[in-house]
Amino acid sequence: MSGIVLSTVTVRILLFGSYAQRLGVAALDLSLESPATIDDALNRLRSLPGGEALPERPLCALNLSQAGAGTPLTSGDELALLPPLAGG
Amino acid sequence: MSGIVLSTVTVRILLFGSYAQRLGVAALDLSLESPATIDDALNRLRSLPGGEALPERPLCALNLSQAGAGTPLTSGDELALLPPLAGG
Amino acid sequence: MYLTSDPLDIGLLVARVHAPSRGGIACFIGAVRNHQEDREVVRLEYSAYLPMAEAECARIVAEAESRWTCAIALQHRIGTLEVGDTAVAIAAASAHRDEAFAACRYVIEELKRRVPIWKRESYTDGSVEWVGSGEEVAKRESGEAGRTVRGELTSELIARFNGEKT
Amino acid sequence: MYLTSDPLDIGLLVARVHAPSRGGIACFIGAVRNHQEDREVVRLEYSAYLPMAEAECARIVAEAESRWTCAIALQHRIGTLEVGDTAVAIAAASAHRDEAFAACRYVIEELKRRVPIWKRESYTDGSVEWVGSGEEVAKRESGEAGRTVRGELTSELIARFNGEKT
Repeated sequence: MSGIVLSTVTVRILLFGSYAQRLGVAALDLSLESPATIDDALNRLRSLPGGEALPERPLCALNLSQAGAGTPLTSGDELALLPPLAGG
Repeated sequence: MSGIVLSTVTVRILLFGSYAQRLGVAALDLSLESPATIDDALNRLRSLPGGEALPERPLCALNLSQAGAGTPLTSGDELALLPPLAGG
Repeated sequence: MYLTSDPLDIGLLVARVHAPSRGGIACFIGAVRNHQEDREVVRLEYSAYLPMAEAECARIVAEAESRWTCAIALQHRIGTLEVGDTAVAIAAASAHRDEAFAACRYVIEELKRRVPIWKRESYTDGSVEWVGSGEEVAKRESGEAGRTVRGELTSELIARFNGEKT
Repeated sequence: MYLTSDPLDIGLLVARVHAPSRGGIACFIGAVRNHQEDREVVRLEYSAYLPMAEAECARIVAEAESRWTCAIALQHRIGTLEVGDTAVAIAAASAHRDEAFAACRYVIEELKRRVPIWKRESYTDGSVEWVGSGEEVAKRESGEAGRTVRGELTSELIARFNGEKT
């Protein structure tokens, strides 16, 4: 009743290729204290088992478009971590 | 017995594309006074009906390889006059 | 759909871009090679972030079509491929060959640079590597293929992830 | 045989050069366009100095294969072609795409420059022109297609010329 209500943003994280293999998961939901940026999500992922191997600045896509580490997150966002591309 | 015997070279002439159409023939045998060059053959062809339209220096192939106007001719040679190429 | 798990056929792509006004068609086919640097490849698996890959392919195709006044057909295969299989096929048709070659080259270079597709190669020595990761992620000798991923990295799953969003 | 009167199939050429060690295949298809500058083309006829054209194609292919370490398949069609028909098809396969593109481009440029092939275009206005000759050689309105050539310029005839030599 008298406590402070912290609002949170919940985002969907997608992992691919070697990142998915290292963390052992291809998708997860992450709740972060608001306001939150891509960097905040990355720091949380690094604390998970296997997450320490994520690079300093992985390529990220927010809702299907590439986005920088400082980009703010909104609940319902889809944040994908993209290992080095190898199509073709 | 006492006259001078002029030797001749007889070459096969092949005409293609617009040249064949202008001269109205695709192949003919030409006898030239020996020694003869490609230029001599070209001059004779220019005296034929339609031959006046041949260019100054048409592309020529002697026995399947490109050859210059001064190249000497031998009996049995195949001399082809090649209009501007248009393959591809 | 630019990404497909069906075998690719360059003839079909050519037929799609061919038109009476287009005299030059340049194509590129990327096939699975039996070697990667000095290692012998036995097979590989392509996976993709499907909705983003589709959107990025569409952007690349639109860029090339507008820059060189041409028509582009592009397909990239996902799933397991054997040596010799076609991984990517591109056909670019224009009135003249300069434009067709330039557009075709642009599409394959941009695809490699921008489209979220990953390749896991299996080698004859039993090792497996995510190409471009700079590290070998699993050796068959040391048990199974590394950490097990909860949720297979299949196109179905990724599509489902995307479908789950409301 | 590099020259043929049969329809061309790029898929067959690709199959001929494809091999497990070759990951990049660049192709070029030249098709009959419905326009040449501002005139509408209805059909065209390719003729060739066959034995020389075969020899020159073989030289070009050998040059490209040795310079870029690749395998080349090349076919050029002769005879009557309609708009949309494939006139020339090239497939160049190499370990990597840079070499494949360079070799493919080299073959089409050298073919145009060196191989004795001629093209007679027929236009919708009834006129006919030997491409590259710089002049219109016949109008349908002014009777038949100009002077009649004694001896058709067919591949059979040219082959016979060559066979006649002893």
